[in-house]
Amino acid sequence: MKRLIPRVITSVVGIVLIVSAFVVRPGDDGGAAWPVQAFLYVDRNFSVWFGILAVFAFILGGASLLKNHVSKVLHRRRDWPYSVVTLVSFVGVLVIGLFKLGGPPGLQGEVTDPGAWLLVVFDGLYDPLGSALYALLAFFVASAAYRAFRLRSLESSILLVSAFVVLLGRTPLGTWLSDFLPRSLGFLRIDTFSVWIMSVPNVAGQRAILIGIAVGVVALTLRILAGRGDAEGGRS
Amino acid sequence: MSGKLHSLGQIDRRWLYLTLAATLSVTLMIGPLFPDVPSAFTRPVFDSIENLEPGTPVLVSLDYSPYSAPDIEPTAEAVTRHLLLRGARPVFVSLFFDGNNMYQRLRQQVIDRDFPQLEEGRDWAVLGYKAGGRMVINALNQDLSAMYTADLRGVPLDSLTALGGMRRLGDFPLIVAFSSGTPGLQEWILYGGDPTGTPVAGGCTAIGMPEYLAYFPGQLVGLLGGLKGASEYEAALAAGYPDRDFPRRAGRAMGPQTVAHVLILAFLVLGNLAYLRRPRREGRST
Amino acid sequence: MSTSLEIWVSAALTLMVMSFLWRDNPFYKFAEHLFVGVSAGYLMVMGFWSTLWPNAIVKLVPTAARVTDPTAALPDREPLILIPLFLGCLMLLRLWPRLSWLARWPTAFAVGTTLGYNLVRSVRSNFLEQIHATVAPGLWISSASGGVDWAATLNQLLLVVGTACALAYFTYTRSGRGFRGGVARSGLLVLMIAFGASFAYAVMSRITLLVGRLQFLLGDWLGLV
Amino acid sequence: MSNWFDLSTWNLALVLAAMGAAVWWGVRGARGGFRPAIRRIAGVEAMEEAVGRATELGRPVFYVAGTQDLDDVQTVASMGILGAVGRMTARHGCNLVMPTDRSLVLAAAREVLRESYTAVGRPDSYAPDMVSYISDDQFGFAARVDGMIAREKPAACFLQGAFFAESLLLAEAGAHAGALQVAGTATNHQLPFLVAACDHVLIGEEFFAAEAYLSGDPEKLGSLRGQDVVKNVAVLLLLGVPLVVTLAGVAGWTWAGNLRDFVLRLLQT
Repeated sequence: MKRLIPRVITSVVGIVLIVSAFVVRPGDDGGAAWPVQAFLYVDRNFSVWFGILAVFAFILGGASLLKNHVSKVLHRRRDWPYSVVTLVSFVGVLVIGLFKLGGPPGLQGEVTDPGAWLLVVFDGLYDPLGSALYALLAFFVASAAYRAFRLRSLESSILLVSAFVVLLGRTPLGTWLSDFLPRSLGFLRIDTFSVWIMSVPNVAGQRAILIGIAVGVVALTLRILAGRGDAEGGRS
Repeated sequence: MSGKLHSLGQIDRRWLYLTLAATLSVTLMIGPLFPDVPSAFTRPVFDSIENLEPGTPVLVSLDYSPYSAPDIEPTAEAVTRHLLLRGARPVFVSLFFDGNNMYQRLRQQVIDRDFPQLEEGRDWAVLGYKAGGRMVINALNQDLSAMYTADLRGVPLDSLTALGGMRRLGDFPLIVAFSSGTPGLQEWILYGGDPTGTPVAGGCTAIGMPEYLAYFPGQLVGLLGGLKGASEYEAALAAGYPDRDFPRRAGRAMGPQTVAHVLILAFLVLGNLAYLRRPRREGRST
Repeated sequence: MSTSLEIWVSAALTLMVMSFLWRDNPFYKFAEHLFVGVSAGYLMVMGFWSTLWPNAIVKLVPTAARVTDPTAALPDREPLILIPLFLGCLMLLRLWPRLSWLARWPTAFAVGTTLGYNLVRSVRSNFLEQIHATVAPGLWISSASGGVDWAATLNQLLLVVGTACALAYFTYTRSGRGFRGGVARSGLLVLMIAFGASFAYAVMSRITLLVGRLQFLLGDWLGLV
Repeated sequence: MSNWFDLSTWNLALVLAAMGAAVWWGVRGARGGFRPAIRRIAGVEAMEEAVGRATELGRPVFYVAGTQDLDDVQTVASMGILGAVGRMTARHGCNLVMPTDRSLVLAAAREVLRESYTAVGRPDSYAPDMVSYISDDQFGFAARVDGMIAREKPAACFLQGAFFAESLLLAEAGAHAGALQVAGTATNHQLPFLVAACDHVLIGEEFFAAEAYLSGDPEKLGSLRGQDVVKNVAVLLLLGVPLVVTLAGVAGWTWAGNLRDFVLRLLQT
């Protein structure tokens, strides 16, 4: 039973939604047969329900965070003082946001209205921390470009040459370097060449990847709807 | 020579970090502005907005967080300016939980600054963020009111003149999505544009550009990729509306951007020279 | 130089994160743990007020609408909204190992909806439309003057053959030698050119984000730009 | 019918049914005992070679199963590949080091390796501390693994699973230590960096195919065979339809025009 019920839920929900994609969509006057109405109702409301479940997933994420870090602090595991930082900031932001501190009186208005404390949290903590973490990546790319990206095989060489041309084509240096070319050889200009890479071989490669993934999606979906794969992604 | 080059390959990465930071800082302080012209991917977005009738509601989705903002916010600002200049009525939604905050910033930078005479609810509307990603789009396909009962201020949808009688996604003549990842432009194409036939135009961070180009021009009207796309759009806007003096946020950032590209290219070349000239006997086994 | 406390705090946090470039250190760890807490809290708050409150709680208890807006008109009650709320509560049971098997129900629902919606849409947009966009122009592109546009025709031919070869690379159940092997191998090279383009654009993205941060440090904070 | 279904979507329904039938045919064949031949996948062959080389040099093999939790399909697939790598290191008697960033992955990986070592008759060589938990933090994990790689100078690094920005840090460390690196991921945006920094990469779908191949699960292999049929048809369409379109347009043959209209309608949704 523990395994059967979730599998039935997945299959029924999935199959109903697949069918509903093919059902007629009548205009505003309604007037469709009741089974059609039922499919449309499901199609519309499962989307809404999914959004509600998504919020519960956020809550679950917050609760597991709480559980993990509280246990780290209680058992004095390695780096436990940092867990205190996480806990305090998590609970603090939660209180500020759920009680809509600052801004319009009481619980009225929007939580991001001017004056709300959550805006200060957003601009003063969340934005700089997240932005700085992402900005680190530029440094990592620079160092990997120097120390790890090598012409080690035909494939990696082609990749690096293509990257080189596209990057160069986006700088005035690329234009300047190919200025000596006569008009008739204009297609060899680095900036033109880089646009060509983007719109021909790049599109060919990306389309092949999309088509391949779409086929994979069909196989995976059928396996799971047929109850063969585990809905949780784990092994049975 | 090969020995020297090889020892260059052993350089501590912190020197590379320092070189990058120093080069960018110096260029930022000099602050050059590069001229730009719209590419074949940018032009169709500009034209499709230029051709909108005044008063047309356009669905605008802000699907980015503050961390990717430098790469996508300038695009959102330039396109929103253009929409408002044309008298179109943007209806803002978001699939990112940071979306409402990103809207507040956009409002400060664009509406409050350049269009103080416009009025919320009449000239633009803000429906805001909803959780659920692609499912939000699917619900909007059938009925806006399935997801949204009111705008961010609590005004019911029926009272928003900016919506102009739009009931569902398919009623809009254009969807514009600014996207920094998932959920984003791809979801708007798969769940919004393709099933309803509504044209989708988009802006994305540079990292998404190569992949999204697969959808151009059939499923995607046009695509503004990263800072460069924004800079091109700013240039097109400046050329089309020479009497308005809009900030060139992306254009100003293109200088340091360009210098950094050249630096990375130099790193690639030097690193590989060191690799190719490494003493043979060491091989890979060191 | 800025006189705003908020900007000073932001700048200090930025520098703490950047200190990771020197090495992993307590300042960086502090900043990272702070970020984990703040972003988790922020996510929950936004989810609660944007979606859970108006789309679930108000639909179940219409008078709740008056809490955020005393003048709001009361919507109709929708009792079926109890289903996702119930499933949501089951999801939270994951926190108690003995009851966590019940949390499989909401997961099963979420997987079913994701797969069900996604199957049709991805076959339409990523399979059919992609093939259609590639083949529909044919191999003979006319120029505006009515003759053959040789450059466009060549590009179209390369696009068609390139897509086919790259897709052939993603087939596995054959020997992979001979002609088919050669096709797959040339497909790999097309993919490598595409990855090169992705690489270049990823570099651009990342540099832009760093420029954004430096603009903040040098401009908003130090006032040098 | 037309009151119930949107008949203009017939082509979508038809294609979907045909794709489903192909996959079902492949899986059914596999259940009937048919084992499809799989083409050689360079990345998979390189793994055995890399483990052999590590044994010769007396240096360890590093395995990172991505940085996502066990609810990610890629992490699950990575456990399958880990099983195969574990059998290789057990046979060669070489040292395996596996840092993880999730406690669930830690537990699963230990279980997988214990099975692998037992399967090749070397249960005594298995030690739970081959697998260690480092940290849940993205960059914190990468920094500490970088340190381990710099110290222990592995001869081979396998980066198999879902990676995000930390892939660069890990791949750079391995390349700098001179390790032979085999990466595998379906996280498309990290692929370019991994290809540039590693010796072999299992690209997207290929990563799952490698897992199916290494695990030997007949249903997965059968499904792979069914998918290949669909992809082959797609390749034929990609090459054939432009010819028909061109013939219809240039030569003006009626049959070609009709065929073109039919096929394009089939593809147009």
